[in-house]
Amino acid sequence: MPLVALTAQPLDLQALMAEVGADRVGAIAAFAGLVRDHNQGHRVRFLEYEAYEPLAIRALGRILEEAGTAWPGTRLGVHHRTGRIEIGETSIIIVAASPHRADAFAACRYTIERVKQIVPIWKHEHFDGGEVWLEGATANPDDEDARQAAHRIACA
Amino acid sequence: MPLVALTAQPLDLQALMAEVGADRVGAIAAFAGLVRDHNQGHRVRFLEYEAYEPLAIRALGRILEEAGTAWPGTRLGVHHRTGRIEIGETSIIIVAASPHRADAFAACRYTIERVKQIVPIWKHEHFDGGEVWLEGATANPDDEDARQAAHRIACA
Amino acid sequence: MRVTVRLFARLRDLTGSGELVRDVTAPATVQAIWGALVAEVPALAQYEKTMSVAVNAEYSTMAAAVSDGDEVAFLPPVSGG
Amino acid sequence: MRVTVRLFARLRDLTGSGELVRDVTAPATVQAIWGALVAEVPALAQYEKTMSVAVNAEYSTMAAAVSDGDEVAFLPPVSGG
Repeated sequence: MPLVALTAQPLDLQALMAEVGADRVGAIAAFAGLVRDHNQGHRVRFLEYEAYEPLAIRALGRILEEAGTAWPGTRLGVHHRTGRIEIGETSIIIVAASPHRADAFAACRYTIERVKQIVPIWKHEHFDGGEVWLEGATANPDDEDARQAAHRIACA
Repeated sequence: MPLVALTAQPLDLQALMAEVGADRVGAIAAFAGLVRDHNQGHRVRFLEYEAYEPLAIRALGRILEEAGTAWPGTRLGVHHRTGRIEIGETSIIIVAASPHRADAFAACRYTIERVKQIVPIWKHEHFDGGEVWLEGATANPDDEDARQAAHRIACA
Repeated sequence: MRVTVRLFARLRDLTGSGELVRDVTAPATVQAIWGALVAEVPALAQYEKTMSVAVNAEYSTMAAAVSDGDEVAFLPPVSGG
Repeated sequence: MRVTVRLFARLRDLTGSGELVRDVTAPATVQAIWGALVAEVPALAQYEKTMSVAVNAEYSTMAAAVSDGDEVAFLPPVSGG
């Protein structure tokens, strides 16, 4: 199982934890994002995620390198769903394993913040009565202010 | 499946996540503690966890109430192993589910910090050539400084 | 009156038992029960500053009164997680 | 020379296609390709300040030179996670 993946299949947190934590590291922090049935006052029917796949894989790999530099000895995995996702399903899973729980938590949190900053994936929300493309951050992996903001959130 | 448990059986993170996240809340943060094969320079053979069970269950329940007050709308579960645990096995799992990922991470982190402060569970380490009872914090649930320290670590 | 004394982890190892039954003169406090125990097992004394106590599986204090039938527990510093 | 233009999310919807092939005069920059695209689909112009660009699936800049056969992508603000 690769540490970084985009997939149209359901995500398997247990399997990713086994992969990342295979060397018995002490602490594992994990994150899962679930599709909610409501957003900004309307009732969501389902989501579709679109990705620029080769660049998204590179951006995810870059984030794992950044986290590995910031928290040495920490091992990470991140899988993101693509395509249609139903309410209650999981859109992203992140696993961080480290000898130290502080590092595991920080690296896990850093990864989700950075995913939202620089990974070319877009959420298409289909709600009762319409649909909308959600637009968050202008992706710029070299924006050092954004990277530092993610780092502050992760380990302040 | 109860949200709070002590058990001599292997812990099941997937099942606890399903239980805690059943109402499809947006973000799930999870923590797992794994038994390491070394500690303080010696080679660990296995661990045994002893608990004062009725008080440990109450203390875990208290922690979940504290976290629920600090991060309203967040739902938590925590299971701790007892008895003999082999290297690589999981001694504790914590799951926090919330509409907001910041709350999920904070509540999850708070819970592990508080477990280490006030839950009457003891780790008996069996290593090559001997054994030792590990002793961490003097348990005092009413020590407000300790509680605030856990809160600062969780959401700073 | 009669109380049950529970001891955990290294306190249990030092005492050689995790559960003792002791007759004490009423009125008695947790402190009095601890004092009698240390008289039996002097090595326990090292834990007086760092341990916690519980009465009937609720955290309590050394000054708390103990009643007939109570379970009094002495808890070394915890190390769960 | 010939380049492939990739468009995602709402840029794709506005354009009606996620992949276009365009002949451009060399030398050309990402900016020149974008300018020609906006001339075709004026509604795209609103994204000029917020989008990111990539050349051959690497993040790049509007000033970057483009070569024959390159894949140039225009990316609205991302919303993964």
